[in-house]
Amino acid sequence: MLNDSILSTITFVPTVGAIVVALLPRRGKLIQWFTLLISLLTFALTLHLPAHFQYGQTGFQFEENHPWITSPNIHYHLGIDGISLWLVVLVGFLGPMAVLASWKVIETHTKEFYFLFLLQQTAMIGVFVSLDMFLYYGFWELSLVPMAILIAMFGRNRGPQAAIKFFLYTFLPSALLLVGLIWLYAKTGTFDFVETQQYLSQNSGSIAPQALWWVSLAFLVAFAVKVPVFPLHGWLSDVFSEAPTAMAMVVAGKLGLYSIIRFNLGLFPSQSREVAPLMIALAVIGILYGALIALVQQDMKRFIAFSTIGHLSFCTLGIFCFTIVGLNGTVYQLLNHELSGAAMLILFGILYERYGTYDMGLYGGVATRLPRMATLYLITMLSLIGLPILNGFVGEFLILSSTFGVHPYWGAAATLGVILSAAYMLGMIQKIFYGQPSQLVANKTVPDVVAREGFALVPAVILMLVLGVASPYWIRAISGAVSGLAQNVAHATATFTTTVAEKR
Amino acid sequence: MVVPIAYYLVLSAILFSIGVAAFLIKRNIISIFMSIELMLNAVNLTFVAFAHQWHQVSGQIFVFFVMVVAAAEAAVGLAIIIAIFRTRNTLDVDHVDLMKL
Amino acid sequence: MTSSLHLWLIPLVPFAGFLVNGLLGRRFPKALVTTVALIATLIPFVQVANIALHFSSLTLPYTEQVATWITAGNFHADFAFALDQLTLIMLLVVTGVGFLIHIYSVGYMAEEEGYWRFFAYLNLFMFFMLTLVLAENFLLMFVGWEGVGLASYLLIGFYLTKDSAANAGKKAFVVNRIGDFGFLLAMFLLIAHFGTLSFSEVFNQVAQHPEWQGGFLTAIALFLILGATGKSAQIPLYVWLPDAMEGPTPVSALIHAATMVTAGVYMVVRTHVIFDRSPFALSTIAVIGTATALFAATIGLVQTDIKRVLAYSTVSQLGYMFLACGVAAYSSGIFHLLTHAFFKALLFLSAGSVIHALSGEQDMRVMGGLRKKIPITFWTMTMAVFAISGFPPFAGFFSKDEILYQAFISPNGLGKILWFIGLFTAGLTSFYMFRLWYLTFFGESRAQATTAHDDHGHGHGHGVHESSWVMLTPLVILAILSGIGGWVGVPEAMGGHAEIAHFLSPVTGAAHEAAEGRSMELLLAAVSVTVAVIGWFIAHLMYFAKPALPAQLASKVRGLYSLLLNKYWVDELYGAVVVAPLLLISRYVLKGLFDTGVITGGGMAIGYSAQGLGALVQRVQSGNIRSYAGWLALGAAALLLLTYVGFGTHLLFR
Amino acid sequence: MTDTPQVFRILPEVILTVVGVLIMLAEPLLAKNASRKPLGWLAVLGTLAALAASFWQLQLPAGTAFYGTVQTDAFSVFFHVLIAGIVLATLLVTLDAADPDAENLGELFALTCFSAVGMMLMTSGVELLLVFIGLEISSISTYIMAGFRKRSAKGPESSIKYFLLGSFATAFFLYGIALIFGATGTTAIPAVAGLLTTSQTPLLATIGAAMVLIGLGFKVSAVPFQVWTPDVYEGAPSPVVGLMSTAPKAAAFAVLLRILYVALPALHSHWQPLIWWMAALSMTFGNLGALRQQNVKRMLAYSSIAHAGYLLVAFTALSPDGIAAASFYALSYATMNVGIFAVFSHAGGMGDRLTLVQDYRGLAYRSPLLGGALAFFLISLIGIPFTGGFFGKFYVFAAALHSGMVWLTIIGLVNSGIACYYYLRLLVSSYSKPVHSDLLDGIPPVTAPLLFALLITVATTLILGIVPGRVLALAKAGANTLSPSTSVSPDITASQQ
Repeated sequence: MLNDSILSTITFVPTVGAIVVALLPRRGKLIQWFTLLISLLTFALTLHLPAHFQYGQTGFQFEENHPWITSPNIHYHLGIDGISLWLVVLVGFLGPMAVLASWKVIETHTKEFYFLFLLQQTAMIGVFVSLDMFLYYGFWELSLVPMAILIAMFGRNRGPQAAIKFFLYTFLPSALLLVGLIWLYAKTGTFDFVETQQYLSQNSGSIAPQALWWVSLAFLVAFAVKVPVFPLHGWLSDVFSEAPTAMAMVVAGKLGLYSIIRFNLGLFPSQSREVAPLMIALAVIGILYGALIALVQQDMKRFIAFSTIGHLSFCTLGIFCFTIVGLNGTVYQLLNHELSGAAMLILFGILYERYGTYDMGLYGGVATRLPRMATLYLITMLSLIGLPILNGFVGEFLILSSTFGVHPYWGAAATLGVILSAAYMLGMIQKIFYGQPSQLVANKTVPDVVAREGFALVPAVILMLVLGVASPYWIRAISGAVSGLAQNVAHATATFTTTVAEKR
Repeated sequence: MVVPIAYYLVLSAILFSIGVAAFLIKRNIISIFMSIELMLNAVNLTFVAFAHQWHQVSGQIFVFFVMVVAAAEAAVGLAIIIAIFRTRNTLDVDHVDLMKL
Repeated sequence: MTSSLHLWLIPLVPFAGFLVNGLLGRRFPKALVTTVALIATLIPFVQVANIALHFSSLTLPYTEQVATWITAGNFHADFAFALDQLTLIMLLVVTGVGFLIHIYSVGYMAEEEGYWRFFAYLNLFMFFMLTLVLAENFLLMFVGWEGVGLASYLLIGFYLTKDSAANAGKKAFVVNRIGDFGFLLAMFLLIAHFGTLSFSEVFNQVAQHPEWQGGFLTAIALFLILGATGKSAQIPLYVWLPDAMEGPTPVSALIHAATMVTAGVYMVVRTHVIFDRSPFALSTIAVIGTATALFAATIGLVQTDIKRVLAYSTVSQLGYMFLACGVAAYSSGIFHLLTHAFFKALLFLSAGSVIHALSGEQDMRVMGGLRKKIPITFWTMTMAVFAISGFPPFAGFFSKDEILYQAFISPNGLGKILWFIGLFTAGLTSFYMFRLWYLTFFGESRAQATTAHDDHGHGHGHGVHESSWVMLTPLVILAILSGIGGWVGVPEAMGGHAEIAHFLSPVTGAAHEAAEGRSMELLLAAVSVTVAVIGWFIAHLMYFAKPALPAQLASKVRGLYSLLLNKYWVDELYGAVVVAPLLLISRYVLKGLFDTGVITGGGMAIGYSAQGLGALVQRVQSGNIRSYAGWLALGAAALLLLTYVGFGTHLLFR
Repeated sequence: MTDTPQVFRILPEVILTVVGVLIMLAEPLLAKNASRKPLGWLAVLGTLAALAASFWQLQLPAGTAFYGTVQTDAFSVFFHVLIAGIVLATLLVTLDAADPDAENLGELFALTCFSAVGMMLMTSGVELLLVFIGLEISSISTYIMAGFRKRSAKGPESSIKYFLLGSFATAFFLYGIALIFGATGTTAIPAVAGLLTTSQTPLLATIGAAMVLIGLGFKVSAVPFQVWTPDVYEGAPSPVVGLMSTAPKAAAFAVLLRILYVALPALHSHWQPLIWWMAALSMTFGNLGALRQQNVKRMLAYSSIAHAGYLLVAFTALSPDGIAAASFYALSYATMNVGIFAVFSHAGGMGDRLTLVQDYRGLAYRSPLLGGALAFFLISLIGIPFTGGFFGKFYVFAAALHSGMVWLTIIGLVNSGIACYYYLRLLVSSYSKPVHSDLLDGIPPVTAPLLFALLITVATTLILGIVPGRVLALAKAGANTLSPSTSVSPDITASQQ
């Protein structure tokens, strides 16, 4: 019963919450509590999915499919598979974390903030559960708006500029994505992902390969900007440095990477195959580039931005190896990074709340003052640098090992990132926590991690450990979905090369 | 001797072009307005010529309506021109360029 | 014996100790912290001892699969533990020495802030180290491998407010990561070629394919060597270990002498099946080991910080173990690992006792004359010095001699050279150890003027005093072990039974026997003892008989002296060649030029050019009605012209 | 035709004419300082009646009246409703923004009604003469409305520019009609198509088509006839801009659709490329010009040029889908643009209270309602999904792409990407922390008419964005009456080369 409408429920509970928030009076912490309640409710609902997921089944589950608009043929089609399953749960999990992280920082205009925050939740969940590409595109674009407005409203000092930059960077390629979508629709007569996939795999001959190639590229660029893949990352550090924590947590990574996996690999396997060498090179460059710049960053937010580029490039790398292991690793790494990266951003945020600066150079010796915080930083840092038995390792290892199997030299180069990430992360920890307390730290008495922050972070930290040691629980769902994809790509190569050969 | 239709058409085209050129050259708003009238009348000539050619009165009826409309336009136009003159004390069209870019 | 040994308990009990102390230790009284930490170490020790007692009744190798860790596609890794002879020895060393050092720490760290934190970290280290040695596959071993690095990082940086400690911790971790990079690549290669990371499966496959020689196995082996050089502080990655002495002394003893740094040796021995197929890799290890041994020993000659001397000595001794592995004398390597664990732990703990006695002073130049003041420490230290210098019948003699002998008889063409360098290094070892001995314990105290202490946090009084019994007991036990520990490997040439070699032979294979036989072995032993004596004699001459001599000598060969004193400027070299360029490139080329210039600037350039076009478009809006009419007319003309001329062009755009 | 009284075919126009005349007559009777609001409410009521009458016309069988000059069908009803809706919202906004005792306010209400009459006649007229007259009625009314602020320097300037250039362009339009008449001998739109096939002088018709395009291109402010737009918008009062940036354009587009698809489908190979270029240039010019614009009204003027371009894209599709898309787009653009000018009108009044983008800085903080509405309309103008603006663009480009217009689609969507910059600038500005709040202090409290207007526009934009099905069906019905059997059937396969 619930299974039939669970996805809609999950998607729109935040919207309903947002509407209620808009109507609530601005009194006390009422809006915060209500939003927390809604986000916890959403999270609880997302837990229904893994509980009732049919493991081992291929295809989509919890499907809902109703006609929405008859002409063009658009359906309200929702469904998840092993890839989106955990991403939906992840969004649910990060929700309460984000609310708690914003609890004190967002003091004014809470109504606007939480309204847009909840809208953003809907948009993100919508992206993951939509199986109609039109619907998907709707949520995809929708996710830009709350983000941009919140960055503008709550930016540090250059918020408006960062908001515009972010929007332009993501909106421009999305326009091309729309061209691609409509073009596909013109050919296939459907926006349904599954039908389009079938159509493309069965009628590959009837569509000019050249055109299909451009369409796949339009898709890829739109998604790559959102990841962001080097060198399309120009927006990330500005957005990270301006956005409120709750927004920076969710802005990068999952939407773009999920979309690449779902659409580029799902619809355009042979084109993905063609573009793979370039993407692998960019991913490896991204890993090293992000790490090297993070090494010399003084601003915590920009630091984490470049570290994010590095980490997400691992995912890109894993995708374009087209191995089951690598794709598993990618999705897993995605979960890990979103979790640990979010935790790190929150940690930076709560340090900022206390000392009022993101400049690492002004810190020093915090460990003796705030030992609990130091511990949380340490564990999160270790998770991010991929220490075994914490979550980061599993994903990275799977990605790198599968890359190495296919492209030994790129794999080896990417593995260098492991060294660099340790270098910059430890450098950050050292600057902030070790040494004699700096002037800033010594002159200001601040509380250690308080209960509210603990509620936001401790579950995340525990999850880091659990994800690190109990990966099969997650991967069994992921594996079912990605193995089909990997075979799809492998199969596509064969057909594509033969058609090319015939053409010549 | 019947004057060929083309003569009328060419004449009206020339008149129309003169109207256009006058619009571009003249500086006094009243003159510009007159040049518009010239263009409209060039069109009227065309209508009449075609009406004659097709033996259709509708073309001539059209002319009447155009004349009526031109009259209405003239009324409104002169009112606007007066408003312009009140705010600027000039009818030089080149001075009516407060809003630009 | 029951069917299950519950090996998983061995690492997990210390982990539980870590969790308890780590989460709650801040609020615990010290005694409770101590109890938890010691029990968490004692239980594994007892369990290991129990296993050791029943060892003969076990069917080996014994494996225990606890749970699946990762399974994706065709890749699979388990939480699986294995027990064999090699593991047992390592377990005994780790739990035994580990437990002793825990006890010692109770005394040594008694006054420190963050007592609970220290023990939590120590337990964490035990967890990872035991995981490392118990692991049945490469991946789980890597867990321990990285984990001990983490524990080491935390413990080196234990004194949070000390910048040098933080730097050293970071350096240790990062340099180790370079090694881990090798380990990772080795694992990737293993996966690519074997499809598994399980030791038994990999080794079985290798065994089934005698035709596999060199090739990818060499590649795997070389990457493993890179890993090992990181963890075991060999050239070129040894640089972190001397700096790691910033940590509390028990840490140096446990992690940076007895256990963690030997992980590289353990790993090579564990995977010797692969190395056996690659003479090149073996030679590489041997050369690295020998070079490191010599190199570190020469630096050790002139160091003045007591712990740094010991650190370089550790690097040097690890070089010996590598040499043993390089000549495929794995059991000899493990033998030396064992004895080294005893005497080097003892050396560090004794040095700790000295430092403790001097309230934190580590500079040997201001020591001296401590023999009478701290006699027990003096005697235990003496045992250790004799052991490491290779005097019979102390432990070091047998193991080091075994290695040199194996090098000498090695079929490897380099064997003799390696032997000679090893021998020379033995002399150097003897010299610098006795130098330490003399400087610390003999002569007059040079401490009066200068030991107005820099504050190392040892808030004792100023009087020199012997340590408490909680510290001395481990010293005594280790001293006994340093004395007799070598007797488990007395070679047959000297009337022993080489028990350890026989014990390990199911794992490592039988040791080499030379054609020349026992007389040769005895002769070589005599030579090395002689060399050790010469070293002692020179030290005696320079630091006891004629204390002015070292300074004269140093001024005579000033270049060489300063080269050694500055550790061959290797740190500076790495800094100038690797670190500085990397940072410079990152800061100026990547961040400054590329990210700001190309990425941000490119975006801005596009933005500005669009705005420029916009300005151009706006130029049309002159505000002048006549110009507007002109545009209209022009547009109309264009439109009419296009209509008239026709439109071949537009088709291009459809 | 026999059953339906002829006057029913022009019922909405009649109602609005009567109301307008009544207002004109009533105004002199009011005292000099008396509030003009009742006149406004009268106009609102009249518009509501006209709206109802338009809907009611849907019940009538499609047919013509008055000697085949007026035709009511789904197409005309669609545009009638659209125009009535715009006028309704504009009247409400004017009621909110204008000084209630301004002496000539009644005129404004009346002229609004008259212009609506003209525009409605344009959409239902199937005789070029009637179309011309409708065009003139609406134009002359709007010329005057643009100069509503006759005491300021900008008002008359706006008015004269619009008037002179408008008349100039009208002459071209008229000339075009004359030439079509010359080629076919008729000015009845449905008859032209048939007679054109037998015409001896199709060249005349071709040039006539181009001339018509020039005249209507001016009305919809398509490049290269866009020059007047920014200046006129800047000088006109905001509510009037809301009206004249939407309704006359919609009407002109309706006329263009009728003429091109009903009268001149045979010449499509001639006018289609023209429109291609006009569309591409309009989009590009409009968006680029807006990039640097600081004055919000001028910015929206450039934006309206761009939107005209988007709409013209639909024309190139040569399919009923394209017509439906154009109609839909006209509607969605109208709702969001009227909505956004409602916000401007309230914030800036009839005059120049808040003119620059940075003047709006912090609006959302000062008035969350206005800020939220502004943001919503801007988002729709950008073309974010779940708003009318998105579906409008979507249908337009889907239709174009269906007909193989790949490049035009790409140009268009890239343009919509560029466009988001200037919309976003305003959006972000209104959500940035305020600096000079004295400007914002002048904003009066929100009144009921404004709320009502915002409600209409927001709701319509949302409906168009979330459940566009019904509206689209209506637009499609209209499109089918225009080209019942796809009189222009583009050869899709051929054009895909």
